[in-house]
Order: sequence, then C-alpha cells, then structure tokens
Amino acid sequence: MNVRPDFSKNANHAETAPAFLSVWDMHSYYGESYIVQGISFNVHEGEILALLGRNGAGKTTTLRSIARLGNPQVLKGEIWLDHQPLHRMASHEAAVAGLGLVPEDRRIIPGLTVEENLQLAQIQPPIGWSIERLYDLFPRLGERRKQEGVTLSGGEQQMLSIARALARDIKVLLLDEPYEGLAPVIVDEIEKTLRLIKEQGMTTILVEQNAVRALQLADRAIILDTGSVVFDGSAAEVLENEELRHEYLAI
Amino acid sequence: MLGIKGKDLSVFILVAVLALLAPFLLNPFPVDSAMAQFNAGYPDLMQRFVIFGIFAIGFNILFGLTGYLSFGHAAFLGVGSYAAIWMMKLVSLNIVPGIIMAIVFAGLFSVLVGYISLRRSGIYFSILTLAFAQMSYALAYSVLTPITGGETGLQIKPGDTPLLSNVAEGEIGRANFFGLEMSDSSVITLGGWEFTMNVGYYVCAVVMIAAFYLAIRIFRSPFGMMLRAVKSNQQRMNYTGLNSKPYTLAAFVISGMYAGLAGGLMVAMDTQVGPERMFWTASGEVVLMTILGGAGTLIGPVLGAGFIKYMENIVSKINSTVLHEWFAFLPDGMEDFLVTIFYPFVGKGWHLTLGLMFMAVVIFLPGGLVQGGQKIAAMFRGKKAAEKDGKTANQQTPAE
Amino acid sequence: MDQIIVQVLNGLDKGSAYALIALGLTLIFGTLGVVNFAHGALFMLGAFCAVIFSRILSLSHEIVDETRTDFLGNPMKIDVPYMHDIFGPELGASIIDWAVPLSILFSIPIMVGIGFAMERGLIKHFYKRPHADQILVTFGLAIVLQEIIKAFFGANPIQTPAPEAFTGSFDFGVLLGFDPLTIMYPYWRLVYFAFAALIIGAVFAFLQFTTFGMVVRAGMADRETVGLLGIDIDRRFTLMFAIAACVAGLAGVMYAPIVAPNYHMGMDFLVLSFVVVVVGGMGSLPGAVFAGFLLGILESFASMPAVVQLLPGINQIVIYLVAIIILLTRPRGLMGRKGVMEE
Amino acid sequence: AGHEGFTNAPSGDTVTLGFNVPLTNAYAEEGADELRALELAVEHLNGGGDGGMLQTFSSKALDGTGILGKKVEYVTGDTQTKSDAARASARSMIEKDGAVMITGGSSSGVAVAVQALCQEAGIIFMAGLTHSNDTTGKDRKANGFRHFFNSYMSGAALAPILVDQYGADRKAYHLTADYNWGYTTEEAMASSTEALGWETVNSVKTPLTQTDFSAYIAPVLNSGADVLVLNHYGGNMVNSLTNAVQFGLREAEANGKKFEVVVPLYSELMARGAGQNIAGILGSQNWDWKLENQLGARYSGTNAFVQSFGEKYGFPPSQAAHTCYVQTLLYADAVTRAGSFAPCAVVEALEGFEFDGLGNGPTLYRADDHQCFKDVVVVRGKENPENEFDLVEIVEVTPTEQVTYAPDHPQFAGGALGTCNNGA
Amino acid sequence: MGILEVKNVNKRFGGLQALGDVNLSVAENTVHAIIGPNGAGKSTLLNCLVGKLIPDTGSVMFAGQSVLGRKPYEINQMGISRVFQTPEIFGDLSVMENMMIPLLAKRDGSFRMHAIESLEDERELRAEAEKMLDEVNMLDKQDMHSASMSRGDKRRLEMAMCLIQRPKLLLLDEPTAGMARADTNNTIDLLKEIKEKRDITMCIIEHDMHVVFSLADRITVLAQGTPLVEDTPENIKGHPKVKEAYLGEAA
Ligand SMILES: Nc1ncnc2c1ncn2[C@@H]1O[C@H](COP(=O)(O)OP(=O)(O)OP(=O)(O)O)[C@@H](O)[C@H]1O
Ligand SMILES: Nc1ncnc2c1ncn2[C@@H]1O[C@H](COP(=O)(O)OP(=O)(O)OP(=O)(O)O)[C@@H](O)[C@H]1O
Ligand SMILES: [Mg+2]
Ligand SMILES: [Mg+2]
Repeated sequence: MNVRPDFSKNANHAETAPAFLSVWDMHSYYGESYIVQGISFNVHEGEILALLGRNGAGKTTTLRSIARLGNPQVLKGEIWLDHQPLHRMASHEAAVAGLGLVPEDRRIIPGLTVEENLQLAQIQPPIGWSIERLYDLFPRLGERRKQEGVTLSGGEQQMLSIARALARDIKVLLLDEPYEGLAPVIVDEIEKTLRLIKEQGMTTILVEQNAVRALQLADRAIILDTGSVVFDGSAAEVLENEELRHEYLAI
Repeated sequence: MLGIKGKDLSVFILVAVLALLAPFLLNPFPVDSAMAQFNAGYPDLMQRFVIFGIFAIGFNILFGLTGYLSFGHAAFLGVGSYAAIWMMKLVSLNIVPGIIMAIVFAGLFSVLVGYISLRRSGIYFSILTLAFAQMSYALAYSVLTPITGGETGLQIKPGDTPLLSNVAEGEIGRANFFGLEMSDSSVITLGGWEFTMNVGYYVCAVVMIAAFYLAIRIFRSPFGMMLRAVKSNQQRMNYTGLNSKPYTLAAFVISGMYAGLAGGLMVAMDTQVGPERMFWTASGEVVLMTILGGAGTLIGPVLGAGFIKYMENIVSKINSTVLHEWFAFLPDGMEDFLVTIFYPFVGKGWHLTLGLMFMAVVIFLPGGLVQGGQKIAAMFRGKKAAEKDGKTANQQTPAE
Repeated sequence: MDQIIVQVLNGLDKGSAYALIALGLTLIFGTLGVVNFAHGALFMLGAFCAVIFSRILSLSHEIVDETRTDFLGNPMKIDVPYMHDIFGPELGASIIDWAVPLSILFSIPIMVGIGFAMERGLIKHFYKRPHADQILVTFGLAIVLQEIIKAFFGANPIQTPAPEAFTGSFDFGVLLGFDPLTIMYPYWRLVYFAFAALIIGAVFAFLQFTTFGMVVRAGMADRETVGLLGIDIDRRFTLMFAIAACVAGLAGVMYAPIVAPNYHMGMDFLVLSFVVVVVGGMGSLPGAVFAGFLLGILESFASMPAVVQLLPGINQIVIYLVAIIILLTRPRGLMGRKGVMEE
Repeated sequence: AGHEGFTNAPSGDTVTLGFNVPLTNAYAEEGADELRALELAVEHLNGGGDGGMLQTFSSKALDGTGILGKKVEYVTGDTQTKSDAARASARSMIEKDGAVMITGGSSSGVAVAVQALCQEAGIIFMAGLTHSNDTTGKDRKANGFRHFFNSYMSGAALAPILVDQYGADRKAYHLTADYNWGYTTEEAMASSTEALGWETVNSVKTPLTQTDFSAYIAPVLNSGADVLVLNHYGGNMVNSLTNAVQFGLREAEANGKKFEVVVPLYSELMARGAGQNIAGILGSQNWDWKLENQLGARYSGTNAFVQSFGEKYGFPPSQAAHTCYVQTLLYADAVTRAGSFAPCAVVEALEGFEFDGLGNGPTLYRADDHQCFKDVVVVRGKENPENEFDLVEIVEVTPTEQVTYAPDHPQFAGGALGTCNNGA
Repeated sequence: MGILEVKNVNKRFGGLQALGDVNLSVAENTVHAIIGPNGAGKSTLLNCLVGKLIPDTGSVMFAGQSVLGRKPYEINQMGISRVFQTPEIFGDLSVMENMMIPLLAKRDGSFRMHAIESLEDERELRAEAEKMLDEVNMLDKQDMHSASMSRGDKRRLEMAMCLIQRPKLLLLDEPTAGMARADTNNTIDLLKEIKEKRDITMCIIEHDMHVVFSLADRITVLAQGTPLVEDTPENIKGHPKVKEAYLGEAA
C-alpha cells in the first residue's frame, strides 16, 4: 500500500535525505476558482520550511489543502506524511496521522473556555504536551483558563491557537501567520519556542508576512506566486537574492 | 425602461407576459382530453397563483433580503382579509376601498408585531412572530367570534347593505371593481380548447405585476442593498453609522403590507374569510413557497407559490377513476398495476407527493426551482457555452 | 387549594411530555443546529412503535363461529391471537395487556435505527445549509413519514391502553390529608412523569459526565477546527441524532396510552415543542426541560374554570403570551447560550 | 330540454357532480367513507349494482338511467377541513369541471363556507356531515340543503332519555369545543336538559387544538357536578373522553349518584378511536346501520344500503356515508321530478318534500330552512363490542315531533334563505 | 484640549480589571498610537470609544460631546470610524456595494428609505467609491464577492470603507496585521497621504513597530489596563520600561 512516489525528479533541490512530508502536483479549487495550480515540494524531518508570498498567493490555501479541510477541494495531487497518504484522508484522520494546523484566523471555539479549548485537543489520542506545560509556556493562558476563549485579546487567542496545536502529539506543525497580532516580546518568545520544538525534532511549515523574520528562523524557503512555486531553496539563498526578494516579497 | 434594466427587465417582462396570458398558457390541453385534468387555467386557481405570488413576493422582501425568518406572516394576510370583508359588508362592494383598508390594517398590525419581534434576531425572532400569529389565530377562532365570525368566518350575507352600494332586498352583494363584477368571465372556445377570461383574475394579475415591479425596484434600490447588508453583517452596519432597526422594521412592514394586499385580494375574489387562514401552517406555507422557489431571487417566490397551489388543487383532485381513464388504453393488468402505483401519490395522497417534492427540490436544487430553471437554461445553451466555461476555468485565477 | 394541587400535578405531567419532546428537539436543534421539523414525526413514530408492537403481540388467526353471523348475515369470523395459542389465554392476554411498557424495548433499537438512517441519509448533508433549507427538507420528510403511517394505520386515533394494572387513579388527597376523591390522579400519568424524569436524568448524566456534550457543542460551533483536532465529529453527530430520535420516540411510546396515537399527533406538538425549546433558550438542555415544565404548569392553570371565566380565551393563548413575555425580558430565553441560532 | 340559463347547465349526455370531502387532515377517515358512499350512489343512479336505496325510496322517479337520462359522472376534491381549501376545491369543481351540485364535507365551518359559495355561484349544495345549528340557522341559504340533524335536535332527543336514565335531579358540567359548533351544541344541550330539571353547574371552553384535556377534566369531579357533557367532536371527543375515563370519572360517584358522561354527537369512526372508553356513554346519531334490524320496517332502506355498501367494501357504512348517499339520491330525485337541473327548479322540488324509505323513516325537507326533520337515534357505547363496527347499541329513537322546532326558534335566529340563485 | 478626551475610564470583566483609570488626550489632526502587550486593554479601550462597550466609570468626550450612552451608529455619525482587529465587512456583498454603504450612511444619515430609486443612478457615489478603491489598489476587484477575498484584501477593503466616510477620527485596530510587506508600505503611504490631505485624527493600535514609528506623532503605552507612558516615538523607543515590557529585541 505504502508505495511512495518517486519525487527525485520533481524535487529541485539537492538534498538527499528522504522527505518526511511530500506534496506532489497538488491542484486546489475554491468552488470554480482554481487557486493552487500544481505545486510540489518536500519537507524533511526536523526542518523548518518558510512558505512565503504576497497576499492572495495561495499560502493559506496550500496549508488548508495539506490539512485536508473540505474547502478548498484538492482535485489532483498526492500528499504523503511519513509513509501515510494524507490525500486519501479526511481532516480528522490527517490530524490523527500527525498533522497540526494553526489556522490564520485562530479559530478559537466559541462557547468554550480556554481550558476546554485545550481539553478538546486532547480527546483524540495521540496526546502531546500536558495542559500544565502549555500554561508554563504561555502563563497568560493559565491566568485566563476559565475565561471564554473568544473573549481573549487578539494576541492571547493566537497563543491559545498555538498551544492547542501543541497539545496534540503531532509530527508536522503548520503555522499560518503565527506572529500576527502579537507583541514583539511575545514574538521573540514564540520564536524561541519554535526553535525549542525544532530541537526536539518537530517539522514545521511556517507562513509569515514578515519574511526576514521567518527566513532567519527557517532552514528552507518556498515562495509562492499565483498558486505556483516560484522558488524552492535554502532560506539563506532568499536572504541573499535581492532580486527574488524584491520581486516576490517586496523587501 | 421603467427604471429597471438588463436581466431584471427581461424577468419583469416575462412575468408580465406569463401573467397576462395565463388563461391560455395554463390550459394547454383540450377540454375533453384525458390530460385536461392538468389544466390549471380556471379563474379560482389562477387567482390563487397570483395572490399567493404576491404574498410570497412580499415575504421574500423580508426573508430573502434581511434573512429574518418570520413564521407569522399569515396573521397579516388574515388581518387584511378581515379588514377587507368588513369594508365590503359595511362600506362598499367595490373592492378598492376593501383592498386599501386591508393594506392599511395589515401595515398597522405589522408595525406592532414587527416593533416588538425585531428586538430579537434569529430563531428568537421567528418564535416571537409565530407566537403573535398563533395568538391572532386562536383569538379569531374563539373569543373574537363577534368580530371574526369564529370558525365559520365571515361572508357577505343577504342582509348586508353597504353604505355606498345598493343591493336589492334579500340579494347577496357581489364584489365589483367600479361595476365590473369579479366573477364575470367570458369563455373563448377554440377548437377543443376553452379559455376563461375572468375579470377577477385580470384585476389580480395587474396588481401582481405592479407588486412585482415594486419588488424589483426595492431589490435594486439603495434600501434593498441596506437590507442585504443587514443580513450580511449587522455589526459592520452599526459601525458604519446606520441604524439597522428601522431598516428591518421597514422591510417587515412592507412585507406585512404585501400580505395584507394578498389578503384583501383574496376577499375581493372570494368573499369569505375564515381564521384558519392565520394558522401556523399557513405561515409555514409561504415560507415553503419562498424557499422552494428560491429565497432572495426575484421570480422564485412566484414559482414556489404556483407550485404548491398547483399540487394542492390539481393533484388532490385526481382519483382512481381518473387514473383508470388515463391508463385505459393499456391492457387491463398493466392498467391496474399502474393505477396501483400512482394511486398513493394522488388524490388523498397528495400530501405525500408534496412532501417528496419538497425533499427532492432541496436535495437536488439547493437554490430552489429557480436554480432548476437555470440548469435547464444552461442545458439549452448547449455545448458552446460548456466549452467556453471549460476554457475560462483555467484562467479563473483571482490571485494578483 | 386541592384544585391548585391537581393543576400542579397536571402541569407537571403535561410539562414532562413537553420537556421530553423539547429535550430531544434541543439535542438536534440547540446542539446540532438543525431546525428539525421532523421531530414531531419522530415522536409520532415512537407512539406508533407502541401501536405496532401491540398489533404484533395481538397478531391473530381467524376461526369461524358458525353459531353467530356478521352484519351481512355470513358466519362470524373471530380473531384469536397467537399469543393465546402460545402462552395460553391468560398469560397471553396479560402479555398483550403489557404491550406498551414492553414496546419500550422494541422501540429503542427502532428509533435509534431511524435516527441513524435519517442523519446519515439526509440530515448529514444539511448541517452547512441555511436553516431555511433544513426546514424545507425536514418538513418534507415529516409529511412523508406521516403519510406513510396514515397509509397503514388510517387517519383515526388508535387506542393503545396502558396495562390493566395502571388504569384507574391514585388518590393523592388522602395522602395529603384531604377528603378522599378530591385529588385523583391517573396511575399512568404518574408513571409518565417518573419515566420522563428518568430519561431526562440519563441524558443529562451522559452529557454532563462525559466529554461528549462538549465535543458536540464545539463541533456545532466550528466543525472544521474540531476536525483539525483529530476528532471525527460526523460520528458523534450521528450518535447525538440517534439519541435525540430515541428520546423523542420514547416520549411517544409512553404517551400512547394518554392520548390515542394518530398520524398527525407529531404536527400537533411540533410548534409547541419549538416554542418550548426557544423559550428555554437555544442550546440549553436545562432550559428546555425547565421551560417544558413551566409552560405545562402555566397551561394547566390557565385552563382552570375560574381563570377561563375571568379571562376568556386565556387558555388558548397562554403559552404564546408567556413565550412573548419571556423572550422580551430575557433576550436568549430562560437559559440560552449566546450566539446559538441568533444570526 | 331547457338545460340552459343556469350555471354549468349540462350540455352533453353526462352530468357532473362534485364530491368535496376531507381527504387529508383529521377527518380523512370520514371523508373516505363519504366518498365510498358517494361512489356507490353514482353507481346506483347509473343503474349499476343492486340499486341500493333506489328500491326502497318512496319516490319512484329514479330509474337507474342516470339523471334525466344523463349519465352521472363525478369529480372529487379535498376540503382539508379548512374553509379556504374547501372553497377552492369547490370553485375548481364549478369553474373547471362544470359540476352542477356539490356535496360532502364533515364540519360545519366547511359546510357554511361551501354553501355560501354555491349560493353565489348558482349551484345546489347538499350538505354532508354538519351538525351546527348555523348551517340551517343563521347561515342558511336557499341553494343549500341539510339532511343531517343538528345540535338542537341532539339536545331535544337526548334530554328526555337522559332524564329517564339518570334522573331529573342532575348537575351537569359542560366541556365545550371553543368554536361555533361547540357553542350551538352546548346551548342546545343546556337548554333542553335544564327544561327538564337539570342544573348546569359550569361550562368551560376548550381550545380546538387541545390534545390533552387533563387540565379540564381534573376539576370536574370536585365541582359539584354529577354529569359531564362533552361537547366535542372528532379527535377532541376521543381525547377528552379517554382522559375522562383515565381520571376515573366512569367509576366515580358524586352527590350520591353514579357519575355519568354524555357525548351529544356520536360518530362511529371516532367511537372506534375511543375504543373501550365509550362503553356505556350516551349520545345521539343521525342514523345507525342496525336501525332496521332492531326497530323494524319504519327504517326501511337501511338494510338495502348496508347490504350494497357492505358487499362492496366489506364493512358497514357510517352515518356520514349514509348522509352523503341520501343527499345524492335526493338531489337526483328532485331534478328528475322537476324535470330540470336548474337550481331554482331543484329547490322548488326539494322544499317541503316528504319522503320515506331512505333509512330514517318518514322525513320532511322543510321549506322554511331547508332542514330535514326525522327521528333521532339515541345510542350508547356497547360494553362488549364484538368487532370494531359494532361499538354502539341503539337505546331509543326520539320521534320527529319531539325534535321539531319553529323555523324562527331563537337558536336558529338571524338567518334568511334569500332567493334561490340560478347563476349564469 | 484634544479632540478626543478620555478621562478616568475603568472597565472590569468579572474579576479582571481590563482598563484602570485610563486618561488619554488626542490632539486634533495627529496620529496617536496605542501600543502595549497582548491583553493590555487596547482593543477594550477602542470598544469603549465606539459604543461597543460601556465603561464602568469615566468619561469619553469627542469634539466636546460625550459619546457615552450613544449607540454605535450615532457615534459613527459624529465622525468616528473604526477598523476592526478581525476584518468586519459585508461578506455577502460585492466590493463596490461594500463601498457604497458607508457613502450612503454619510450622505443620508442613519436611516433613509430609498426604496424606489435605483442603485445604478447613484453615479456620484460610485465615482467616489471607485476613486477610493483605486487609492487602495482594489479597483480591479470591485465586482468581487467580498467574502472570497484573501484576508489582506479584506483588511484593505475595510480600511477603504472607513476612509471613504471622511471621518474626523479614525480608529485602526492593527490595520496591517497579516498584510504583505508591500501592502503594509502602501498602507503607510496611504495613511500618511490622507493625514496630510485631510483634517483627520487617527488612533492606531499596532504591533508592527515599523508602522507605528513611521506614522505616529505620539504614542501611549498601555500595560495591564493602565497607561505606562505617553511620549513621542523617539522617546518611547529608548524608554527602558517599554523595552522590557513590550518591545523586546525589536527596539
Ligand atoms: N473561500 C474562498 N472562496 C473563493 N476564493 C477564495 C477563498 N478563500 C481564498 N480565496 C482566494 O484564493 C486566493 C488565495 O488565497 P489565500 O488565502 O490562500 O492567500 P494567502 O496567500 O494566504 O494570502 P494572505 O497573505 O492574504 O493570507 C485569493 O485570491 C483568494 O481570493
Ligand atoms: N468580554 C470579555 N470578557 C472577559 N474578559 C475580556 C473580555 N474582553 C476582553 N477581555 C480581557 O481583557 C483583556 C484586554 O483585552 P483587549 O482585547 O483589550 O487586549 P488588547 O490590548 O487589544 O490585546 P491584543 O494586542 O492581544 O489584541 C484581555 O486579557 C482579555 O482577555
Ligand atoms: Mg493567508
Ligand atoms: Mg486587540
């Protein structure tokens, strides 16, 4: 069953390590609108990949496609995570398989308290960080544990959303603009956390508008434009390549 | 033309032409043919089509635009009817004052109900309107019998001598429009076909065309846009400096007045009112008509109204004798077999067919009958369009 | 005083029927967010489970009695239930007599099955559709279910009596120190009250002491995100729906001896049960139960002769009047949660 | 000849009748039974079957060749027991199908509404099951006729028998359906029983939509009353009676007497719905299928009808079926005697018409209000019914004279027949 | 005396003191930034200004009039517009219609029934809307269904909707969060231009210091519901307390 497609032809980077997460020729649609237009890339275990591009380039769509959310529809393509065919799974199966998404609009569940939001993440095994450990990471959440999640401040909600992903034992963390709305100190804090969990072997895809910041953290970078990959290489390469930065990232 | 253009204008012209030619279009089968059962071109049903069409058009202004789902609109129809019949009993047999009072009273009543109910939204609003309508029904049925005639309702009686009309002693007054009696018809016979041109129907049709025209104007007006904005995001509306309350109340009252107009016309066509006109199922019916046709579309509610009234009046009249007649040409065994198959769905089983149709429409045509029409239209437009669509699909990349 | 006690009893009993129906409805409507106009039909199906089961128990074969004639002068045919053949006339008769309580066991799998089929086959596709579409499709379904029952059982009510042992009334008055025969209350209604309390308690316990309720509520608010957390929300929705159908059905089974089942009994209850749920507050189970009892008691009091004579017609409108007052003074009903079905 | 100058004058060799009965909603069973009888009537009029009551009918004008030589055809429609729907259905029969007469229906609201419509349109309306005084009282119409008895007659027929059975010193408690029929029935029952010495302790109106009457039944036992009169029909009757039995009223005693329950208007179909609960309860009926067997040839026609109905459908007919059948025959007969379908001619033929042999004994169609006058059957629920069609036993028959009233009796005041209308 | 005067405003949520004795004075035609850690009460303060929340105590005066006790739409009619932290637009309507609504509100007041006039005939308003859309680079999207735009676009639309009303006071809650660098820069330019061209006062909440320092004339730092300091951008940058509590390495 677990026949893995041979990606070597498609992977336009030189690394030889076997890919942990592979996306191959993925096409996604919102209804009639054709958004992700056949993208392929690999992520290796323990790597942080920065996914960059302008507004509307299709970054969020890509992450949502990988997470197997019903909208957009992936009409063609394969997604493999650690020998498991994600493209054949529903989103909850993909989550059990080890995928964790921090969505761009945070998606705190209305009607549930902070703690319940976290408990919810631990109903279906495998379970990751304990709730207490998450409170240590974000003390603010601990203080607010009995408050309804949606009444948190914007930044607090962002923390909760990240904490909720970590509450599950995941193999790949997909972060859609995690720094948005966070105070600079907290951004520093989260960056440290990301480094920390990277050290523990977590694989991460990071979508971020603040490209410089993302690139400083990431090992590799992919740049999307109108739903296609226009660059796939090391993060350092992007930082050095002025032309690229200018054309696609406007920095 | 007339301040509407493009697609709206064609829809309007289509509706107007359909309404005016209905006596012909709805009677496609010769009188003596077995299919004559399906003819709907007789005055009563045609009147019902357009009257319920008006009711549904008005309901759609509230529901389709603002998303507020009222479950008590039949109360306004009932109030309009009672107002109209009293006008006819007391003031004039001419339908105009009756209809005007129907609109006025329904409007006033909807101001009251709307003002209170609109303090809540969503399902809470629906239940408030339902509660008002059910109270109106219950009171009209029993305690208010002196005013409403109770269960048996109100009719024009031999003793009724309206102020402005002269009715001969012992005769029963008839509704008229400046002397033209509503029940007057002339029958045109063409070969095996018979077409009934009825005064009452044409009065209704003209009113409906006017009501439809007004609805189009409202839909395309800044006011209509505001109503859609209410449905979309009330929060943003408030922070943009708009008070959403009067907008919704205005929509509520307008649709209540449409209901009153429908109620008044009903009395004008058939001078009788009963309280079950206000029962919750009657309110539910207009909801179903609107959704069935396609909520928020211009023509949908009219289609939905026609569909339900057709089922009610035509399918319920098919009995086993009629079925046997239809299939008489088949060998006996076949005939009985087919009759057995169809029998549960017609006549006393017409509710079953209606229920199945409701389900089928929502399941297969999420946008209501209008969507069905669009699908058929698309099919007719044929391959050429399909090719074009296929090409554009790849280019449809909104990303910049 | 005794009259007041009687009406409280009546109210509690009426209330327990309302509360049970509203409980089932609020599981679907307040928790799953589906405006289920077929809920009354589920209640009706429950009642007909009792009818069907007692029909099954009294399945008979005919014997011809030559000594008597029927109305057309032919020899009379007499039905003998198989139960009598199997268990002997006495035990057979008492098994048939106990048909209604026995049919609880019969109805649970049936109602769960119906709920399951309904959710998987139909409702599932309507969670994300507008409420209006849900109304249309479930109303259509309700009509279809009704008509099917009507085709088999006719439009007339069908008496489905409680067991012999529960007929007759209990004299409460004596218990409370009144004269005998002042406060009489039928046994079966007391049974109904106890049964309702049991079911309500069981549903509460299930939702309170497990995470099930929280997960379903979360799934209602945001299916997508719950899916992202690895939870298969569809399965839980199905289960929830089946439970709700079962609660509605059981309410119907036990109601059969109180009011003879007929095919439109569900529609008769439908509007009222929506009113109860909404007055209780969307998404709140205690609210629905509480509102059920409250409206039941108020309705009973409003039907007292003295009250009706004072305010003619009050018995007709009391529920709606109270609903209006409550909804105007409490924006989300008695205990509603914010944001549920408020858009 | 002469078939013109009025609405829907039959032109070909057929004539169309409209059968407007409840096919859906609560009275669907009654509607279905009416329809069976109506179809049977058509069969008999057209010379089919065994001829049913044509053989026993005192008027011999009908000969099984249709009406005035025209074959009888019919259309059916659904009143839904709503006056709007009933009128819509009737109008479609008139406007689309060309019906010259409409019959059927099983509630007074519908009867009054359709009767008024027929009056306006110039069609004959032969009322089906309608029991409210209003149909031939304040809402009477020249073009409408009622064969069924009414509230007043129920009261007048029942009261003496109630006094006879339960004594003159009784205190009655009325539960009354809160609509017109309920009002007239309560009034009739109260005034007839009071005239014979009963006292009315209380009367409470109950909503039509009520299904559980416990809150109304519970106070009865302590109200000082010893009789409960249920002015309910159909589903209301089934439920209130069931509740009364549940609350032990049948076993109770009050004022030192056995507590009794009375249901003024019985219906066989609803009795079936009430099952065991009707045992021993008194009420009145327009007709019963056992009349001729038990009370002899005065009620001839009964057996002939039961025979042909039973042969065709396998069970005995209800009074609703009987009424509709008779109404159809009476109409056909009147047309034949008048020699014209013209409504005014029919009205003339029916007004003051006396006949016999249609199951009710000698009967008069009174000219003043178009109400039939005939014996009223008082029945009681059987203790041990043999089958579901044999739920009531005949107690007594109250003769016509006792139930006859003056046309301007206060309970019927306020109406006027007006003039007959031939329509177009 | 500033155009906006906030005096001793307190707001509690249950046990939490979200705002404690906030005093703020915003001078006319200046850009006043409010920064501070997540959950400091910035959005809460804004909510008190627009009538979404009512302060427990204190007063809020705008142009000499109290805003307290007024409905949100009345406050808007006084000349205050607000951009939300998560975009609030009319998702069911097209972009053009989204622009027309604030214009109508500006022209006709809080309620006016133009039920018979055609929307098409409002040519002047349309032209004005087009001009504004052009300014925010969204002219090509004017017929788009606004719910199906990417989030950055929604933000820009919301801002355009507020700007087109020509408010006297514009409140911006993280206007550039999630916006691509290029668009952030465009937004800064746009706001600068508007500030120069029109009589407008702005209150801006931002975590992006680049935006804050390029726009603000004065900055208030809020921490735990109370103003920590208020000063010019230059002074804030160097302020040790601010650095520690908020800015972290970013400064
Ligand atoms: N629900 C939707 N329906 C239709 N089109 C959509 C939908 N969501 C997004 N799009 C379109 O898909 C394209 C890509 O959007 P996406 O959200 O993936 O961009 P993004 O790269 O994440 O941008 P941003 O940086 O603004 O978040 C955009 O053009 C957008 O208009
Ligand atoms: N409705 C509420 N109920 C309870 N607490 C609330 C409510 N609204 C806000 N809070 C709390 O008040 C505090 C201030 O929230 P606010 O949204 O004003 O913060 P903020 O300064 O805007 O933060 P951010 O920069 O993260 O958006 C937070 O701790 C939040 O959790
Ligand atoms: Mg994005
Ligand atoms: Mg904030």
